[in-house]
Amino acid sequence: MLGVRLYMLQRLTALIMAPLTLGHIAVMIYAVQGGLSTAEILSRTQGSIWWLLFYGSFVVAVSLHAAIGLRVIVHETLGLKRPALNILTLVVSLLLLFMGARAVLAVTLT
Amino acid sequence: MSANCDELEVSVWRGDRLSGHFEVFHVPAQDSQTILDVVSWIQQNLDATLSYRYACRVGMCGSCAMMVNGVPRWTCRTHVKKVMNGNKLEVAPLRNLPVIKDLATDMDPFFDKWIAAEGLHHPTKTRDEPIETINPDSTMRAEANAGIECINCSVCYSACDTVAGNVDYLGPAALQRAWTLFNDAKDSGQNAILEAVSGAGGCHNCHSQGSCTVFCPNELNPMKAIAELKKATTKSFFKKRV
Amino acid sequence: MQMASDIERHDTDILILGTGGAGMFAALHAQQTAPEGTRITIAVKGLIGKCGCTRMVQGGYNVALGGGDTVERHFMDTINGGKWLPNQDMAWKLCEQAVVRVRELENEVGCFFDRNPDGSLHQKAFAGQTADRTVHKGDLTGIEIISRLMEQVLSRPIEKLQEHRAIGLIPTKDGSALAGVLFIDMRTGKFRFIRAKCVMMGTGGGPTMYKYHTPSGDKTMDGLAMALRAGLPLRDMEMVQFHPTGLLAGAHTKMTGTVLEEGLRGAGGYLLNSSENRFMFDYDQLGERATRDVVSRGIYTEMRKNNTSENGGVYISMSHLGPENVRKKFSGMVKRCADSGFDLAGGKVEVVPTAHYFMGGVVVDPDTRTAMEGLYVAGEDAGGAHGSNRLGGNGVANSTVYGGVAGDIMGLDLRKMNAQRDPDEAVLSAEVVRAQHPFSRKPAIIQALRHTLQEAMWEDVGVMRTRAGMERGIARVSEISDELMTIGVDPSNLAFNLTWHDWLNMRSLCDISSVIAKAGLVRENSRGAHFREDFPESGTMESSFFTVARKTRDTVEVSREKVKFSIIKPGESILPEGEPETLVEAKL
Amino acid sequence: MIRKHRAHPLWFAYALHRLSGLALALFLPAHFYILSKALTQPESLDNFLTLTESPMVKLAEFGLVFLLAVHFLGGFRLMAMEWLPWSDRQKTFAAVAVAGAFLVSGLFFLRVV
Ligand SMILES: Cc1cc2nc3c(=O)[nH]c(=O)nc-3n(C[C@H](O)[C@H](O)[C@H](O)COP(=O)(O)OP(=O)(O)OC[C@H]3O[C@@H](n4cnc5c(N)ncnc54)[C@H](O)[C@@H]3O)c2cc1C
Ligand code: HEM
Ligand code: SF4
Ligand code: F3S
Ligand code: FES
Repeated sequence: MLGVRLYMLQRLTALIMAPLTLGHIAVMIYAVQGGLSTAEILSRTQGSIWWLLFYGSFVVAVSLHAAIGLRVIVHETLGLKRPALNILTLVVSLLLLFMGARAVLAVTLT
Repeated sequence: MSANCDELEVSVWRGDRLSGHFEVFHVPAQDSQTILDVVSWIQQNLDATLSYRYACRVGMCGSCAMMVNGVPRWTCRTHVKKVMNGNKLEVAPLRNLPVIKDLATDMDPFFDKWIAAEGLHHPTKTRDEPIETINPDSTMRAEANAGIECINCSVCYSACDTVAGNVDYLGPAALQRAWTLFNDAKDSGQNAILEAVSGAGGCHNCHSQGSCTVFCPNELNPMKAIAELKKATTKSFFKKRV
Repeated sequence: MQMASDIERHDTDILILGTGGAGMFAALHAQQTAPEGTRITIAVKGLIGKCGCTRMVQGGYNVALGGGDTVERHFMDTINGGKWLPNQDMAWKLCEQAVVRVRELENEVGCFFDRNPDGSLHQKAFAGQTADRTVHKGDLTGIEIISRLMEQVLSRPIEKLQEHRAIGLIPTKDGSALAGVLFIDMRTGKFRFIRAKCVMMGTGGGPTMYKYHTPSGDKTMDGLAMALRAGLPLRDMEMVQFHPTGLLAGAHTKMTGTVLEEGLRGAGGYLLNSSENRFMFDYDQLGERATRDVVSRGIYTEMRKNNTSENGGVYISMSHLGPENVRKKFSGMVKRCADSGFDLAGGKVEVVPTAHYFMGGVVVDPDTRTAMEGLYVAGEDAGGAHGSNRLGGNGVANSTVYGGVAGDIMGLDLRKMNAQRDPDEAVLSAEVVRAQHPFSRKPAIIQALRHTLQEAMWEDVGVMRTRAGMERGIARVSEISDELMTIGVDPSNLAFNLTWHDWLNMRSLCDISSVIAKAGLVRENSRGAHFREDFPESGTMESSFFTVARKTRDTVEVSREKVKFSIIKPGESILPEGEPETLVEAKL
Repeated sequence: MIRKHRAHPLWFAYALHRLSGLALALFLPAHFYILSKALTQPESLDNFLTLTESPMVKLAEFGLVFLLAVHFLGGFRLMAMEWLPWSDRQKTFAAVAVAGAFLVSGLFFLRVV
């Protein structure tokens, strides 16, 4: 249930996420060492267009990547087929996109 | 005949498309004995209705494959001693194919997918023209040769969990054949092949589980062939878009 | 029990039996030559392309492709190899058309045969050939040929009836033509009758009535037994080719009898008897490198002297050539032996002569037509092309060439045939009754009887023959045949019932076994594969005759017919004057 | 179920990649949910973050980092197999990816504790 397009999308989003995840982990390590608080996190991120772009692109990528991944898993283990499978993929990716967007906005907007 | 009088305890799957169960038989152990010998012995001496399939008995035709102790194998060339578990054996029909009866499966889906993957020659010449001169050492030819000795036994097909979960997935053998043809200088089907392996059941569904390569009795490497197809389709994906 | 009236019936235009080289090529060619809309059906005892012996071809495919070799030379080798018994027109067409067929295999079907470094086809010489002629794909040539043909057939709109066993050729009421073929759909156990305007039979003979044999398990002489019952003349039925080195691993394993490749002897392998002596030089100055029939007889003689290995054969030993070397050069064989528990590279492996190929078959003309309108026969089922011996590499050439010829001819003949013919319902019912015979008897173990038959044929109608032996053989076969009729099969579940098919296999084997022995009695000389201890001479080539067996009512009559030297007479050659006898060193 | 035909390294690598992907995909919404609280109820995020001091949570964090790392490295292994010239050492690469994931997550764990 994975044509070349979805395959490419999954791989490309993975490639996009790769540096972003590394960056995120770096920040986390740094943050954890400093002892973490809401205020500290927010003070760093809020109002920064760069962080918005950083986490925003991660959210876009991961919502596609994970939705495709789940699509495959659901198809192979639960036997769900098209068109239900397409709807599922869409719903999952929109849901992740929505939740992710909310989170990103929460931490980057003032 | 030098028989040692030990006995094998053989569980054999009995049933049809819909249902079945294991049945236990006791078979005299012999010095040189293959799984196929054991199965035939049961049919010829204990239960006349046991169904299974074989033809060449030397690993060339690929019609005798079964699940032996949970693993797909060619039975005519699997020595009992190699797989025996104590004195126990379990023999079942190949996984991932519909069962016709007992140990015989319907291999049509496997071959339908072989053709669906464009696993057939696309001629560039006729019988009235001379045979093409082809350098046997060229990289393309080496690539084509790597998978050419496939006996379409379906062992890889039944080892693969992606096949189990995804009814449309063309499977390792068909995709390997497509890759072989893709590298055949005489074949004009490159585009058709790329198209065929890029669809909903194509090479992109493979998760590189590698069971195909582990179990292929001819030591072929379908996993690699599939990875190469992914590479080729990726290339053509970007070429088309720029 | 099913009655003749509940036979499933359907019609087609062209019906093909078997998916070896003959069957597949017939299907492809028929599709190319028949008018648009022609229905083509291919029916086979196993799965398409996965049964029969074409897939098992190791050494390769004979074809004269230049480089000094010519069709004429190939033809002369074929006639000499067949000891002047071949039908010369058939042999000629075989050699001539092989050239086209091999181009077709490469260019249209997509086979890839081994190449020389310069990119041209690699050719080697099998025994009995005077040129490097054999095209091959490693030592697994058959897999390449049949897999590629299978793909072509599977991808075409051809009706496919797999696991359909032909059990009777059903003529029209007046007996002048073939109406159709009766099958058992093996998966369900039901009878199916298919009417067709043209039928090609390519069920591939198969001398599996011998204790040791090489062909695939599905081949049991069904085609020739059907042809015999239908009253068709069969020729050269005494000619059974033995391969000298079949694996010997005991009667309980199907590995026994399978071929250990010819090249082992060619490369310098030793044949040893129980006292580790290289005995072949006692029989021929070429030792292990003598031709198949000579080596087979050498081994057989040694076996009769009881100089035998553990399981009653002799040993082949390669280790003196260096185990590593052997492992590299014969990797396929070494691996196969290892899978069976034997060490070919470093140890000794037991071997025995094994029945390999059947030269005899239905009398056909060079267009594959038979005495019965609507029936065509090609491949190992057809007699005539090889005479008394088949050259290594001529088998697959024969089946692919003549399968294609049959397809072409049927495509043309079809245009002259208006409709399917009606069968003689009495014959149809009789065939159903025949197949159901065991259902009314008490079940017993059939395999034991098969072993008895194989033992009888091996001992009395085998590698070396005498009148007394063959007469004894005929009596033994007849007893076995009678006993078979008392053995039953439980009819409660006929779906994929192999035991029923074992019974039917035995029926065909018994019928043809006795014809082999009877034809053997009629040939009171020794030619090629047929060796008479009581008539060791070959007779003059000018006086060559071939045997023709025919069933009339309940007896089989065998007669002699003079060979027509339609192209070349004994002592002559069609090679131009001054051509060298041989272009290659004599080797295997 | 680990059936016999699955008992080999590359199949385990596949299973690990799938399970880690699945776990990450399930974890992600929760992660997003908590972060989004920053907008509406900053205190609850703080409460949550104090929780991260507890050892159980540390362990869970280690797990999370491991999952991410093993999926990450496994993902690169797959893309390398698919797009770079073929190598016969796929088993080694899979082992290296898993070992690397342990290393990274272990380091993370140790630094944090
Ligand atoms: C081990 C081995 C090695 C060989 N090596 C060589 C070689 O190197 N070179 C060479 O030239 N020749 C070789 N031969 C010989 C060669 O294989 C045969 O001559 C040739 O393949 C015969 O082709 P065919 O189409 O007539 O029959 P086959 O290929 O045997 O096909 C017969 C078909 O008919 C089917 N059939 C049988 N009975 C029935 C029935 N009742 N109803 C329906 N279908 C039926 C079978 O299932 C099969 O599909 C070898 C043979 C063997 C056994
Ligand atoms: C953190 C967020 C991520 C989530 C939630 C996630 C989730 C998933 C899921 C659910 C799958 C499907 C697994 C399967 O098919 O078996 C998957 C597959 C995949 N992931 Fe991720 N992933 C994430 C990050 C990454 C990263 C950073 C990479 C790359 C470096 C990556 C590379 C891949 C690849 C290559 C596949 C395809 C595997 C296959 O086809 O077998 N993923 N991912
Ligand atoms: S690739 Fe190997 S296992 Fe798969 S069908 Fe071919 S020979 Fe059998
Ligand atoms: S086992 Fe299946 S998932 Fe791919 S690598 Fe082989 S086809
Ligand atoms: S019987 Fe042909 S491969 Fe086993």
